[in-house]
Amino acid sequence: MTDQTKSSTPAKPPFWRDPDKRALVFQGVFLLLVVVVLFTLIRNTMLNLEARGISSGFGFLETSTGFKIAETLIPYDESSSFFTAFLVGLLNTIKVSVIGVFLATILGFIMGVARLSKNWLVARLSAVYVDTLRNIPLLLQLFFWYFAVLRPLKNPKQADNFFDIIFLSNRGLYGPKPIFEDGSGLILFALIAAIVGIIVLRIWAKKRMENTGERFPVFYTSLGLIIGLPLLALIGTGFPVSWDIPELKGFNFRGGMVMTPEFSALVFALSIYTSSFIAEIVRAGIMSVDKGQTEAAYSLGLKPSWTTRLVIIPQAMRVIIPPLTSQYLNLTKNSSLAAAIAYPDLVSIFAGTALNQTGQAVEIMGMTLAVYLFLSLTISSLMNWYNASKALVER
Amino acid sequence: MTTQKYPVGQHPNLPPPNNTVGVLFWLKENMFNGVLNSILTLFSFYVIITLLPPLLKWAIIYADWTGDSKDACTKDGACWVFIRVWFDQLLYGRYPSDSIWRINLSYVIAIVAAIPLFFSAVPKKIKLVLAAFLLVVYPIICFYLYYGGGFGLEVVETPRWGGLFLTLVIAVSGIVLSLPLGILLALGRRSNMPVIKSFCVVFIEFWRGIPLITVLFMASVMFPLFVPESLSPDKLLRVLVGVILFSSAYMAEVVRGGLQAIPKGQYEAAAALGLNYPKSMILIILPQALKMVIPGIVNTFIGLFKDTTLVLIIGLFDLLGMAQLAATNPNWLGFTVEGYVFAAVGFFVFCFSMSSYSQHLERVLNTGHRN
Amino acid sequence: MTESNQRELSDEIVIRINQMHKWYGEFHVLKDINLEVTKGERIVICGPSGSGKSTMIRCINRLEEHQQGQIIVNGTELTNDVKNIEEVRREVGMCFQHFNLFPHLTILENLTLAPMWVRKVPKSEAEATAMHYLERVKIPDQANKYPGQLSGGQQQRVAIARSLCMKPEIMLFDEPTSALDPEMIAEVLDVMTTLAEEGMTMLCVTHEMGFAKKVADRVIFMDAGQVIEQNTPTEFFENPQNERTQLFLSQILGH
Amino acid sequence: MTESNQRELSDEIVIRINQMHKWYGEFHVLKDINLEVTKGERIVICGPSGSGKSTMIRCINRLEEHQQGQIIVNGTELTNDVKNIEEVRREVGMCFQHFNLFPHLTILENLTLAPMWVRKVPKSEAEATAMHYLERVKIPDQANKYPGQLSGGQQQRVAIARSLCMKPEIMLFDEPTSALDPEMIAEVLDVMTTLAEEGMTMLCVTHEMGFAKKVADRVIFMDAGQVIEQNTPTEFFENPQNERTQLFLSQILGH
Amino acid sequence: GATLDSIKEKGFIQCGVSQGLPGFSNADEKGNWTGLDVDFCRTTAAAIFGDADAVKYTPLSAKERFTALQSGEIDMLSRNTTWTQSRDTSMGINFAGVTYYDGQGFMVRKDLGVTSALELDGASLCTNQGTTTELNMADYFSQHGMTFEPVVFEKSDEVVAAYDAGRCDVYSTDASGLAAQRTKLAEPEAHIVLPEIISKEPLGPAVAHGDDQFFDIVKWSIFVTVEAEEMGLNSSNIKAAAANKDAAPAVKRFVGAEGSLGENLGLEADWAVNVISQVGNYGEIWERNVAPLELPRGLNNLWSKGGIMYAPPLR
Ligand SMILES: Nc1ncnc2c1ncn2[C@@H]1O[C@H](COP(=O)(O)OP(=O)(O)OP(=O)(O)O)[C@@H](O)[C@H]1O
Ligand SMILES: Nc1ncnc2c1ncn2[C@@H]1O[C@H](COP(=O)(O)OP(=O)(O)OP(=O)(O)O)[C@@H](O)[C@H]1O
Ligand SMILES: [Mg+2]
Ligand SMILES: [Mg+2]
Repeated sequence: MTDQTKSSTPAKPPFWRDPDKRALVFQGVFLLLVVVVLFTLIRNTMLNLEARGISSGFGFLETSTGFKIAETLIPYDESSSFFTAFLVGLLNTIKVSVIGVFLATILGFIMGVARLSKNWLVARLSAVYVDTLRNIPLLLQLFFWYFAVLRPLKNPKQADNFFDIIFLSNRGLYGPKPIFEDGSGLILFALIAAIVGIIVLRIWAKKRMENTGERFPVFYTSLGLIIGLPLLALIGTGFPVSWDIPELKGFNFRGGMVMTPEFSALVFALSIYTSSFIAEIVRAGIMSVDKGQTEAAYSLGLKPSWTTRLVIIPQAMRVIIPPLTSQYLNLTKNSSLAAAIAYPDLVSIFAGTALNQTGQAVEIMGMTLAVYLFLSLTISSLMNWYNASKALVER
Repeated sequence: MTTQKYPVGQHPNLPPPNNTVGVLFWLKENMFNGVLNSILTLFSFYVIITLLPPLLKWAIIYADWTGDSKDACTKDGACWVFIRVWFDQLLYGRYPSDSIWRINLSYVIAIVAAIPLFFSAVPKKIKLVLAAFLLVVYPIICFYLYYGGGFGLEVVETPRWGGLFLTLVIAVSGIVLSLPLGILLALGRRSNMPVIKSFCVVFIEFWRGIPLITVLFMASVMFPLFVPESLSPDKLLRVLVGVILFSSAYMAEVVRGGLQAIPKGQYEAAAALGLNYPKSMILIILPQALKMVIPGIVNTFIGLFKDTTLVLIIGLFDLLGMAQLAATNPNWLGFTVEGYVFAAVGFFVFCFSMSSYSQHLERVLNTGHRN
Repeated sequence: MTESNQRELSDEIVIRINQMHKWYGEFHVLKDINLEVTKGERIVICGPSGSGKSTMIRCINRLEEHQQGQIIVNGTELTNDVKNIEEVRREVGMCFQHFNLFPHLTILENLTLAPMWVRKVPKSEAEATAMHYLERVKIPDQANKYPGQLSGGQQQRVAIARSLCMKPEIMLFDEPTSALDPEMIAEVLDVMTTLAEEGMTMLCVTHEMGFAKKVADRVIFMDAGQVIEQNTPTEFFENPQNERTQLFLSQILGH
Repeated sequence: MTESNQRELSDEIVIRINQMHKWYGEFHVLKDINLEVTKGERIVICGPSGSGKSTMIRCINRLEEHQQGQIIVNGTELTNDVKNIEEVRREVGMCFQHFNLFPHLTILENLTLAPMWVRKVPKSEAEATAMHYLERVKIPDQANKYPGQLSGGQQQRVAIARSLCMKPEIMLFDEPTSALDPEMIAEVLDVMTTLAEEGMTMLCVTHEMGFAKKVADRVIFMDAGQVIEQNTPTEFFENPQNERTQLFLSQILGH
Repeated sequence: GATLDSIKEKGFIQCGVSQGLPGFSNADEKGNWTGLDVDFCRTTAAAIFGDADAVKYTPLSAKERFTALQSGEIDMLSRNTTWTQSRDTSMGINFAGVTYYDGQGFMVRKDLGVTSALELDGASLCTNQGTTTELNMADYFSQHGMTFEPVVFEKSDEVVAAYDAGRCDVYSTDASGLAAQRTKLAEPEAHIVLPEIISKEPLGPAVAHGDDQFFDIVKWSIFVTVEAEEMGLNSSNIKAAAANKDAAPAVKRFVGAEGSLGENLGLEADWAVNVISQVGNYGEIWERNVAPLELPRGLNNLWSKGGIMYAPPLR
């Protein structure tokens, strides 16, 4: 038998019939094509820029902008650099996204659960909510919230006044802003202590339950701690906090904290629109958990509330997380519609005003896209990581 | 309680006891069982009662319906005269009114050709022919009808396209053309050739990671920077290309889901029968995968349909853009809300019917595995 | 037929069902059910598909609600009262056709969850009990795996152990073997037989007639929502009274 | 044991496997396989789960790639050469455990697809052939149904007919009956027996020992990636040489 | 140059205009564009093709306009754009002249009782994104030690809507723009324009770097309209003047009967006749477009009449 064997490795066919080699050649050609196309695009852009004498490079980032921005999270004025303006826009984008995601999640979960409610009326209402909001374009909703809600609001002189500290007008919602004076460090300390305390409490309560089976009202105790401790510190140090209360001076309120109509409309529209999608995701997630799971839990004697918490939610979350991630991504990207209603987000400030003042479209759009890609990849990798850690183990 | 005894096994079916059926019982079971539920029910009633009557008053009872100028709007409610006067523009943009029949004709053709696709009694062959017509021949007819030129049709430049018509043009061509691209990308992403695979991954993740308005901005004003000067296609065309690339990335992910759901055995059976890669894809895998993801495709389409409103930011006037334009006409100031409501209803009708259809399909596809 | 399962029964009644009726909407699914189960009794329920077997035993731990008549379990009457329901469910264990293990928890966690939350047993004790029952069902080595990693037979045995961990007075089984491959059926029936021999009160819906003959004190035959016949296995199989029973037996044994 | 299947075999060798090895990653799944199959020979392959039976027959039509040694089918060596692979696949039909019919095509379309696209047979002719084979497997009346509408046994018979429509020289079967209910197993084995009696070269992985005894010319026993024993069925069942074979036979026949 | 060649090849000029500013560039229901800025697209088309209608319009937001011009998406930008040094140089564009001398102003509601911009400390200002307005406001307010809240929209229609809805106290843009946008307010009479003009805003068409010949053509098709007004030539008498063999030498040069003005630009000899006969002289353009807004001619009058509109000699 051995003498029949010419070689122990199979003979080699000509390369065009060998799938491995064919694949190599194909990929080589494809790669070449991609490189050529990319190269041509870049070369063209360079040539075009040069031919038209448009300045290029990132030098502009250091020059001062000369324009003002209404809402900033970091110090910024006309003499700040374009890079600072970029950061201002980026932070504003992150701000609306984070708040929007937070609200959309809460609202979405409520609506999703409501749609499964045994209460017929509640289920119907939430179905109407979901079906209406997800079938109307976001931009339209944005305009609606901005213009329809702005109009009926009064001007600052006739602002709706709540206890002389909160004012609602067409300039936004003004409220008092805490100013921490000397000794307020203790309050921060108390807050940290409360958080540490809660963590310790949770661990202790879990241990105790494991050891004795007794349960401890962790949630309410935590709530008490996080409010009570700083409050105690506040009283103990004799209220070293003063409030900057908004006051009507001239045209507008001065001082205090403000939620502008632009910000509110954007957050409103984004979170309501997204919540209608999240509601559907949550509903599908809960429905994906087999009825048998509930029955098994009931027949073991678990109460409905425990069943939901220990059996249904953990299983539903696995189904919910992946589509929820894409909704978070969508919300973040959709926050770029801010430009339409004057909220100074990244696209509005940087890819808008700054682009126009400098004329350096390529650099600015490049940076903007890079930021969005970075945000998207961050969110999705966080969620993927979470998801992988919770994946069901199967055979 | 009846204590009447029946012989063993002869117990008749009795109606359920009174306290477990009827309207009152239903109300109690579904709306007022327990304190919490009763509160929720009352709260819901409150919501309905505060929202509905004012809405009805505004939209119907105190609304103006007849007339042809702003002066006809005398009542407190909505002025639907505004919509009536601008109706053609909202639907067709600035398309010349004596040519609107061209657009309507294309709608009629589409509807006539598409209806048989929804009846299972129609033979598969005819369906295939119709689908091929709709996907290949029909777009050409449409382009000719819309743009004109030659054979006696007057040219209508794309800047005059607008309203719902433009919305449909962008959304439909976006979805139809992004499907093949999406399929290629999905296949590429599942390929075991590293170069192809990474290209597809990067391509898909790139387009999914950036906001559509930046894409539209680049397509509408930056595009000529990237290409040689000689290349300068129409703005609408460039926007379409942007939209197609954008939605193809989403489409790719939808199709990939379908491909993943095809059991390995199907690939193996195809291979064992001697079908090569392209043949087994076209004949075996894709038909199954695509059928499975029709709901996903419809959902992508709905998303795209709504996203077309963003073109108003770059100066194309879709349905919403037209509504805004009409509301800023000096002769018709003050009817912004009517314009928005009309646009909202328009979008809602389209999107809601499509999403109901896709949910219906989902149910059919889920349960219909055995035929 | 072996007579091994003819034995003295206590006369303490743990389940009493009294003229019980149930409707699904307009559909009269259970009709005038009367049943008394004494402590330690082993009852097998059989009957054609759709006859209401599952519905009946699900009424016993109030997974379904009955509309007329009484069900009294261990002295507690099942009404709308949540407290009663909880009490009964603590005392009654149930195994389902599709096991219904919690897929996101390990086997051990599946077994300790209810004792810790419902009976407030400390974790270490709950785990000891869990391991004990896992040994009883012969799979202690799988304790840290997830349900998805076990075979069907193993999963069903875990499900039985999970119920047992609650130390129930009564066990209900709803076709525990009908979703299993033949080799696995044997494993599960083995466990159930051991349980029966130890004196657990059991109500078991099953078509495994071998099991019925071997362990049941009483076989109940249901059809169209009614109890048609009940008897000792010997009598039931050898000498069925009702013609519907005869028909059913001829079908099921001839198969 | 019947001797009905002892008959003259041609000495034309259609499959030659020569010192063949295969790895999955680091895992050595097939070790030094040597096998010669003559035209018309019927071979049954058995062995414990995971022993590499499926992998071996899947290597024969290159659904899996081997890394060392030679496989020559009908004079064509299986290498990376696409042309050779296509040639071999045209000559070798295969039936899978889960049938793998194409659910979006009717039975008739399932049967005509490959002849039309691979062998470029005109449609009318392909349909005639298809109907012929559907009659052979006794379900011509199902031609216009979809696979989802047939029972498992019917589906498997369609799968066999689908392979036959390509007029293969050799048929491979990978546990064709193990996903079927007992009643359906008989239908499928019937068809396979007829096929065997008509002189088709067959390699069949199966645990149906009755079938093996009735039709096989040779039984091959595999364990841990190796061919442990091969012999005529009579010898194999009555007088197994290797102790692993004995153990396996005792398990499978005792079951 | 390249731009001119591609224009000639296409047969029309792609002209970037605003998305709707009455008097400057505004489209009617049918999509026909009118306005001062539009007319200067038309003068260029008349000069090159002898046909003022050989223009296609691209409506652009302020934010898009320079990118569109840089990229070649449009051939010329005639969109109430302020000529500034940095735009002229680093953005790679050339301003071809000034068609309207403007300055930034403020509009407020009458009932606010404000009479001067110096009383605007702390006010909210609505304006358009991507304009010199944003920069001027910042300068002006900090110069006078005042603060303000900018509310900056992408499209001017949205600015008007937000101002009308009461989001801002002040609407700031070029004075001409204020007059134009005021017509879009629900009650135009309820608003006043404050007297302060805080900046110089010379508005005019721009072209991209790289084609001097086209640049010259755009530039001189503006100048001929001013020169024509000064010479008393207008759309109704220009044809007669061209036919008149005994006209003054300057007129003869103007209509191309003498000299080589057209040839210098690479155009037909009668290019200026086409411009004036089809579009009109500057005065006519003004009367047609700007006068209805009730804006005074002011600086935009001829130098000989107290303004600063002044065309270099055509010789
Ligand atoms: N939730 C429900 N709503 C309405 N009808 C139901 C419901 N559950 C069961 N039924 C009906 O009640 C009848 C009895 O069902 P049940 O499941 O108790 O039968 P079974 O004897 O257990 O049958 P099987 O042997 O098939 O499990 C059947 O006709 C069934 O269709
Ligand atoms: N794609 C694969 N990658 C890695 N290992 C594999 C793969 N396919 C099979 N194996 C392993 O190779 C071994 C042989 O598998 P094979 O399917 O050939 O066994 P078998 O004899 O057919 O078993 P069975 O009777 O269960 O079908 C098994 O241990 C299996 O786990
Ligand atoms: Mg049942
Ligand atoms: Mg196998």
